[in-house]
Amino acid sequence: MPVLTLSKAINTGLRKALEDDPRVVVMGQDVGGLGGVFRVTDGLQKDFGADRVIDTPLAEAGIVGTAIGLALRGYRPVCEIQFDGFVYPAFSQIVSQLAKMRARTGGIVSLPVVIRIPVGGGIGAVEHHSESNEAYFAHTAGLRVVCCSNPRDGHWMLRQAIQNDDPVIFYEPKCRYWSNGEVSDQPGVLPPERAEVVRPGSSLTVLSYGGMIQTCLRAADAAAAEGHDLEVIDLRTLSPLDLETIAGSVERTGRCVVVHEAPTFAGLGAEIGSAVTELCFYHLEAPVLRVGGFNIPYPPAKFEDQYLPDLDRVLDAVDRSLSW
Amino acid sequence: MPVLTLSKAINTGLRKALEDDPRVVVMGQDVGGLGGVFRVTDGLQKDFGADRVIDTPLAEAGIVGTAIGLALRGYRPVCEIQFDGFVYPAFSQIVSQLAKMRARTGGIVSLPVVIRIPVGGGIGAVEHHSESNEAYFAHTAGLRVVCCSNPRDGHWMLRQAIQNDDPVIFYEPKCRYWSNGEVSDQPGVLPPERAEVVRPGSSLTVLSYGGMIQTCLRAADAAAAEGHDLEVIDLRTLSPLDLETIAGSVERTGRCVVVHEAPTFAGLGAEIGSAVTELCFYHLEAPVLRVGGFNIPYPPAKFEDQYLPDLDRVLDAVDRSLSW
Amino acid sequence: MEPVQLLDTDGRLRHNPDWPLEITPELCRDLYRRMKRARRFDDEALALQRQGELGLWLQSLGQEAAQIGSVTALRPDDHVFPSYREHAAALSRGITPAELLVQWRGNRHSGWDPAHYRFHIYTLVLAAQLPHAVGYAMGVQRDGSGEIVAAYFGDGASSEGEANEALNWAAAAGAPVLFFCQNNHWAISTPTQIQMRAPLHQRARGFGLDAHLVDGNDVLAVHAVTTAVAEQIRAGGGPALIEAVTYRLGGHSTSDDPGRYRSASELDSWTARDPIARLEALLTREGWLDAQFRAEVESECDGLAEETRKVCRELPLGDLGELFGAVLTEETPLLATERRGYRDLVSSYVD
Amino acid sequence: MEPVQLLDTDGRLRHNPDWPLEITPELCRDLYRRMKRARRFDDEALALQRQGELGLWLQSLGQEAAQIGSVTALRPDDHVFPSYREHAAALSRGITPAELLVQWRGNRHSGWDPAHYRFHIYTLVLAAQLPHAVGYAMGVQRDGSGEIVAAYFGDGASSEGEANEALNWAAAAGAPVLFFCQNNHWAISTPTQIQMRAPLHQRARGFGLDAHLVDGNDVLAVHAVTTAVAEQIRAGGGPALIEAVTYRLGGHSTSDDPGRYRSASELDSWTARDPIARLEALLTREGWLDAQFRAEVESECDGLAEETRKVCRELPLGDLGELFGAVLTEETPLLATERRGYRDLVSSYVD
Ligand SMILES: Cc1ncc(C[n+]2csc(CCOP(=O)(O)OP(=O)(O)O)c2C)c(N)n1
Ligand SMILES: Cc1ncc(C[n+]2csc(CCOP(=O)(O)OP(=O)(O)O)c2C)c(N)n1
Ligand SMILES: [Mg+2]
Ligand SMILES: [Mg+2]
Repeated sequence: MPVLTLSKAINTGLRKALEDDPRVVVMGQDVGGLGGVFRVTDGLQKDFGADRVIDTPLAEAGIVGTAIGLALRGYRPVCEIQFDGFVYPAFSQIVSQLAKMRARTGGIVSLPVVIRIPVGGGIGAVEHHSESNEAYFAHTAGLRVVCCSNPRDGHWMLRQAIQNDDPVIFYEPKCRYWSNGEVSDQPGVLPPERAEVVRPGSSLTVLSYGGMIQTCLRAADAAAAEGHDLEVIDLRTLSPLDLETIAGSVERTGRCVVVHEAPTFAGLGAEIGSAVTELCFYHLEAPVLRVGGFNIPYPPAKFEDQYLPDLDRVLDAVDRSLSW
Repeated sequence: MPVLTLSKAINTGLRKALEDDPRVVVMGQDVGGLGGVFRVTDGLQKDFGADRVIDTPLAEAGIVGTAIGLALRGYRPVCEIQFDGFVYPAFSQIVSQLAKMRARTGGIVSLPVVIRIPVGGGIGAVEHHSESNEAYFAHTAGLRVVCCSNPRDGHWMLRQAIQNDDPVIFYEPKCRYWSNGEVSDQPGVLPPERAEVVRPGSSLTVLSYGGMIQTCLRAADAAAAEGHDLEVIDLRTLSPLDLETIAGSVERTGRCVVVHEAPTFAGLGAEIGSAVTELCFYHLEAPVLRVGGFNIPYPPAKFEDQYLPDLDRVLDAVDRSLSW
Repeated sequence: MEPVQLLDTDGRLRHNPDWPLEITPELCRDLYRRMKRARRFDDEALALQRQGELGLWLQSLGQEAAQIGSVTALRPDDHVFPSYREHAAALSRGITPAELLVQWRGNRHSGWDPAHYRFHIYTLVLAAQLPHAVGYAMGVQRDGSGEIVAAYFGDGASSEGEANEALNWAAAAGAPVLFFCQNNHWAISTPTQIQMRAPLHQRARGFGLDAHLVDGNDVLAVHAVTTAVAEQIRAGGGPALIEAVTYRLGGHSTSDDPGRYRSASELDSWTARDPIARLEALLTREGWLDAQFRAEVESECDGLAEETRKVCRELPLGDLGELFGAVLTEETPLLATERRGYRDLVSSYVD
Repeated sequence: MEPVQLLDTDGRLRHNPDWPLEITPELCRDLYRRMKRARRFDDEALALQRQGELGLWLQSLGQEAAQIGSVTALRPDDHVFPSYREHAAALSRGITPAELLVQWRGNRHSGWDPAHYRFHIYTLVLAAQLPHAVGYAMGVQRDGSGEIVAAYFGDGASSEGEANEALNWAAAAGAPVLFFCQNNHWAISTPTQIQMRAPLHQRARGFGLDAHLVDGNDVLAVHAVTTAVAEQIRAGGGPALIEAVTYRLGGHSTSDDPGRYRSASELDSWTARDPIARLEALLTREGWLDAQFRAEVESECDGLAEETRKVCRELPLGDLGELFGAVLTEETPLLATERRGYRDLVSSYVD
């Protein structure tokens, strides 16, 4: 079981996919010689050639649009969007073309396109480089939206996404790129459509994903010191949601806090709150509480620590829930 | 109090705005000689000239992008996006530029740009012409998102939006364009940031907006026949939400159903459900239930009646809530 | 720059050494038949819309030469990415009336298997199909096969960012794409001079594409230029663009009232340049339009018209429930629940 | 096509009758001083980043001639829409080191009042500022004032759909915009040939813009061409584009390692074409660089460097709470609640 950084784990996942299936192509800005601004595609062009690891022009609509064309031709493109805030020029191609093609053709045409997006804050970046835009894509029927939080999932969830015949928005939390973790050479027992209970507990369910998982785990440690036994669930798949695992937990704990980096208003936490309330109404001792980025544009780097949910804000919500 | 169609009421609103303020310009595809595909801008170019009612090239990013430039110059552009499904090419300009400019400049630069979007289904249109994409913009900090449901609001909410110094996404339900209503020559007492109780009631609160208001009012009539007294609230403003009015109602009724055309998953109903549950937790007799478009891409015209929430689906949710 | 013409507006052949084409009776008759069929189909579809059998129709009326002259210049294994008005091209490629109408009746979003016809479904979001065409062509490049990709779009669509990204990308990648623009003078009510200052073929050259301007109502010129350009692309010459100057003789769609924005005299002047009449004049002059052939075409068109009327009314409706399964390769629990709820509700009406 | 040059790489004047420029000692010294200041500022900012005082820095190193030659050719009331590397232009326009650094220190998203300097804030989303420039110019047109708008962007940004929409739109609208592209050969690691097949000035002509290629490391050529083109736009000649061929002597940003993708010999060859050295050679040859002026410039640069170091460390931080009020003109109830919650939490730490 080698220990890899998330960046390297994804890199080896791409390498495996390129080795296993000649139809897989990797494409994006600077993915070739540079190996991507986060080095996720490091060395791939050297080994698989510029025809399979494609440095593209600087045009996001073009990246997704040509990936759709390549998929129509039988290829399986894995696109990299350089930063979360730069996926918007491709928005029309993603929501009107990529997401809808299968439904529009009555199921005849599938588009196995993966769009990798380094996501979220915490790395002290300038504006547009720390966005959390998963709610836009989760609200879009026809897409699968997933988010990894550790090297094992970065590697295996990506390989599963590439094998999937549906379009997948694949989020990679930037703040975790350099964190280590074990990556087994087997996918393990967890299918891609399941959430994972990363810390079992009984007093309250904390739901989160991506870069916030570590914060939630630390919050659970801190709460434990005060006698509260939090269950932490890593959602992994954001659309569809694994409501079975989620509701199963909340039915037991009776309390739920959702934590994400994105602004809460009409964010994914809103969906989870509404769905969980409908499924677990009589089990809930408190409303589902949401902790997220404030409902302002992502702030300058110096303020991101205050903007992003931190231990205190998570614990504050936990306290409010417990004392509701 | 003249009786006007919604289309005409908006038309006169634009005319008034053009008359009152020389900085107002109207721009979009076919807004000039044709008067727009829904005739909302009918006659305006003739009376105000091609410099103020501008037929643009066929480029949505360009429409919003140049509107931002015009606003920086001191103009107050009112853009028309021809159909809901064609706003996506402008998505980057809207979410990264229009919405964020004020925050990015620390409040120095306001962008008084209105983006009018004919929205939703019910008119038997082909694909991409019946989308309900308000959740995307509601999730975007820095935008105001409003939706009119009747001629009075079409006229006055638009004039208020044009006067507002913030960017406003202004939704106009296509299926109501040809419905009549009274338009007074005074704005009335309702400020733009308030929801309106369009039918008071005591057993359950129905929240909706735009094209679904009529369906909800009919549902309330039908429910009344069975002894259930529904309160129907027209949200009018989708971001920010008027939670005071909403929560005030739900605290009284104890039950709430949200109805919109958009798919429910991560839709605006999700936000409302979560927010209402947090605000009214001990008052709720049932979870907030959502009735929306199914979570599939908008279907072909022949199926839209089954896809969109109708009387039966609203009543079904009302029944489920009442018998929870 | 003058558009390439092989047939003048009176249907007289013009000698044009730059664009050699073997003008045989067979070729002319074949093109004529295809154009007549397309026109008749369009007429029928319009009538069906007026009768309420179709929700909407966008006529190809007047653009038959541009579409048929070009699509017949491609090889059967070349791939076509149409916009939404390419009925003449589609019909010529073998797509059936039923497959063409079902989308406009509102039963489905698309009517045919794009892989089967090597003709992609219609794209209503302007210019969105152009990067798809480029990507497909990148696949063709990687496969090393000798196919090319043809992408159709309108003068209006050329203003979209995605159209220009596609032109630039294709040029940079050297992808085997033939961009075919039908400049029909209007984008709904917007005339070309609002869209652009310089003509599109000039713009394409600016991107590094080979580009040509052709009289789009001259089917022989379109055919000759497309044939030559397609072969040049096939030979590895890189992408190219053809701008075909034509005219939309109908409204933008059946919802449109073109009287609000264009003059009767403009319409008249283009009606006088009808592409079918022009070819017919040539056929007549050359004696290639004998009574038997004329009758044959007439009866073929009658048959097509009858089929069109018949299949339109019989188009299968399917049901909304099927759509739940078509969104993703596996139905999600949420969709399964919704589908069940929908079925229950539907059956509760039946009870 | 050869780029316009007035000064060869050895700093010798070249006679160029097409682009007349009165080359006075005053002009050359002024340009020299501005370039030296910009270089020194850039050096300091880089050092501050390396010391951890800035989060990120994107050097303008090597592009001083392109930026200063052009921006000084504009009138003070002309409007500039920069990209994000236009520090030399910004400084030349009077924007202060503090205003320039605050964004890169991570304290704010932008540092100056765009209306005050007639210099818009930086735009990091590539090409997004170009439609803004066009819209602004449409406003200028409507106001009937004699201003023009200059928009800066890079070779990479030119591939974005929005860049091309803007070129096309400006041409169609005849808007008074001067598009100024610094083709510095690279977009991070991507060389120009991946972005485009034909050079950008050729593309601009395809859109119907007047376009010119200029040696971007020759400040006199840039100044001459920009002056003439700006006056032509001002006179109602419609939009134009200048492509300035230059080179990014530093990395893309302080996060970049250019050694991974470009050769040392390429860098060397461009270092040899340093724009400041070239002008200095002219000044020396002509005897315009006397000891006094040299000392003056040197001390001015020292002062600037000192100011830069000083203000950087003292840049006001403000607080997150202020941001809640800056999102919309009126704080919404949700934002007010969040701000209160945020303040409570902050003060609970203090306790
Ligand atoms: C992105 C987008 N914006 C707007 C529309 C609405 N619309 C449909 S057709 C059309 C005009 C298209 O003109 P052109 O490209 O010249 O094609 P033509 O209809 O003339 O064949 C417009 C504006 C659309 N379909 N897609
Ligand atoms: C829409 C968008 N996509 C990607 C990026 C990431 N990015 C930042 S700078 C850059 C390269 C830009 O190259 P160029 O336009 O030539 O300008 P230069 O950096 O050379 O000055 C890229 C890809 C971005 N900022 N915006
Ligand atoms: Mg057209
Ligand atoms: Mg560059």
